[in-house]
Amino acid sequence: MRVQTADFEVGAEIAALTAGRSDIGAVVTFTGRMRADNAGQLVAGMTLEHYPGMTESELERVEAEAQARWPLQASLIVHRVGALKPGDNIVLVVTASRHRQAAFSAAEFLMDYLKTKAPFWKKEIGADGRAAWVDARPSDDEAAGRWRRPPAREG
Amino acid sequence: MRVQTADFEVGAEIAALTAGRSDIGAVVTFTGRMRADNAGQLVAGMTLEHYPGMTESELERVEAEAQARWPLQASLIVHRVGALKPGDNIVLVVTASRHRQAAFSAAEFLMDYLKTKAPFWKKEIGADGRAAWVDARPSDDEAAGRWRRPPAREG
Amino acid sequence: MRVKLLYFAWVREKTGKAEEHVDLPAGIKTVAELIAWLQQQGPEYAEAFRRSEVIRAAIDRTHAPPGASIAGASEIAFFPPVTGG
Amino acid sequence: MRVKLLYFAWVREKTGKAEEHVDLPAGIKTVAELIAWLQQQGPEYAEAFRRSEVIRAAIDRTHAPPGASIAGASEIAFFPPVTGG
Repeated sequence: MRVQTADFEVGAEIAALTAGRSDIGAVVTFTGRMRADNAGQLVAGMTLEHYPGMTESELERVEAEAQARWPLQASLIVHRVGALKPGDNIVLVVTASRHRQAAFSAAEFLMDYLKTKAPFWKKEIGADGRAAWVDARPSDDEAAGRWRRPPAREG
Repeated sequence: MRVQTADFEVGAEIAALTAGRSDIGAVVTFTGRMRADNAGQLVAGMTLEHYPGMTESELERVEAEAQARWPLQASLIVHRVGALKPGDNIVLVVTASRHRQAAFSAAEFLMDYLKTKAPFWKKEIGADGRAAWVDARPSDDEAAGRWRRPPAREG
Repeated sequence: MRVKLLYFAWVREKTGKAEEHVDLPAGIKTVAELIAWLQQQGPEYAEAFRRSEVIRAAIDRTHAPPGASIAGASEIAFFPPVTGG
Repeated sequence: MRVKLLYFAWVREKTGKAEEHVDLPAGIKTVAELIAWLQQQGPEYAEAFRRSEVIRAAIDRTHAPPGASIAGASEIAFFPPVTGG
């Protein structure tokens, strides 16, 4: 788990997690990127604020929860903070397991939980120069809510 | 879609798909790797055979099916053939969309369909030097079968 | 009870400060009671905590619902619903 | 009817060949009938197509069930269930 202003490289992160490992059959990565539009508005840039200390403990918590739910060989969360522009990477989740279903499910779980639990806040700067805090999406709460039920299918 | 004996680099493939794009909010990758054990047996190596011509048309078909089901900005399948050893990459799937759920669902769909439709066959060489064709897994048919029902959740 | 308060995102912008140390009067036992008290600490606080139903809180870096006890807390944070990822 | 037959994986190993061109007798109309005919073309074919229930087929590079018509086919392939990915 890392919180950083610097960009990340997906290939390098996979290589670091899987180097010398022949017990990993499946690696899933999710990369969240900044789009040039959101909710129908053009966006010129973004600032990501977070709560140092709590962010790290929440990310560690969701990673531990994923490790407890699925048989993961490795996992990683990297989240950027600070000033970002369209096309920039925002967040990376990597999961590694023996089989693909655990890796897919854990990656989705990490993203859903991260989105509703980790203390990050996005402030977007519109094409007109006006800045506005991004509203939380109810669909993110729903996505996180589905993990409260037992998973329909694992393996 | 590519079928090749050479290895692939996940980071380079993501970069090629997303270069200059600011309409992509989510990129999911799945990398299938060869494990040193399968079904409780140690495995020293593997040969991947395929049906040239049909492989490409089946992979194009499943990619087109994914594009029809989910709003994807980009997708890619790379599958290796020939001799592989534990730790080697076997298959790469990349999906890119505006939102994460479409990218996750499409990547899972591509893997499930590829596993039951694309004409590849694995022959494993055990630690004792004996070679044996890998049996198809009923769980792969079940995984592919779930896509015949309408998706429970998209967005 | 002396406690460190932290504000993030638009709560920070509206209160005009990122953090402060405050001496809480006796009788404030929960997050909700602390928000009600903060609403009375001046117009900037009244504005920041006006939509109290959308304000989230964390006690010592752990998410805390409105009814959570603040007894023994050393750091209490207030912020809008999170929007990371 | 002259047709190109392809064999893959253990079907290829058991027939001893990757492909061949054959002249089919009239009356063979489906994949299942072609498999039944192949089973009679010698011991290696009998062995390769013994477990006909696990053999999969493709007509002109498209998956085809046992009842599929082979009329007009130029390339018919036989193989075990696929195991890629």
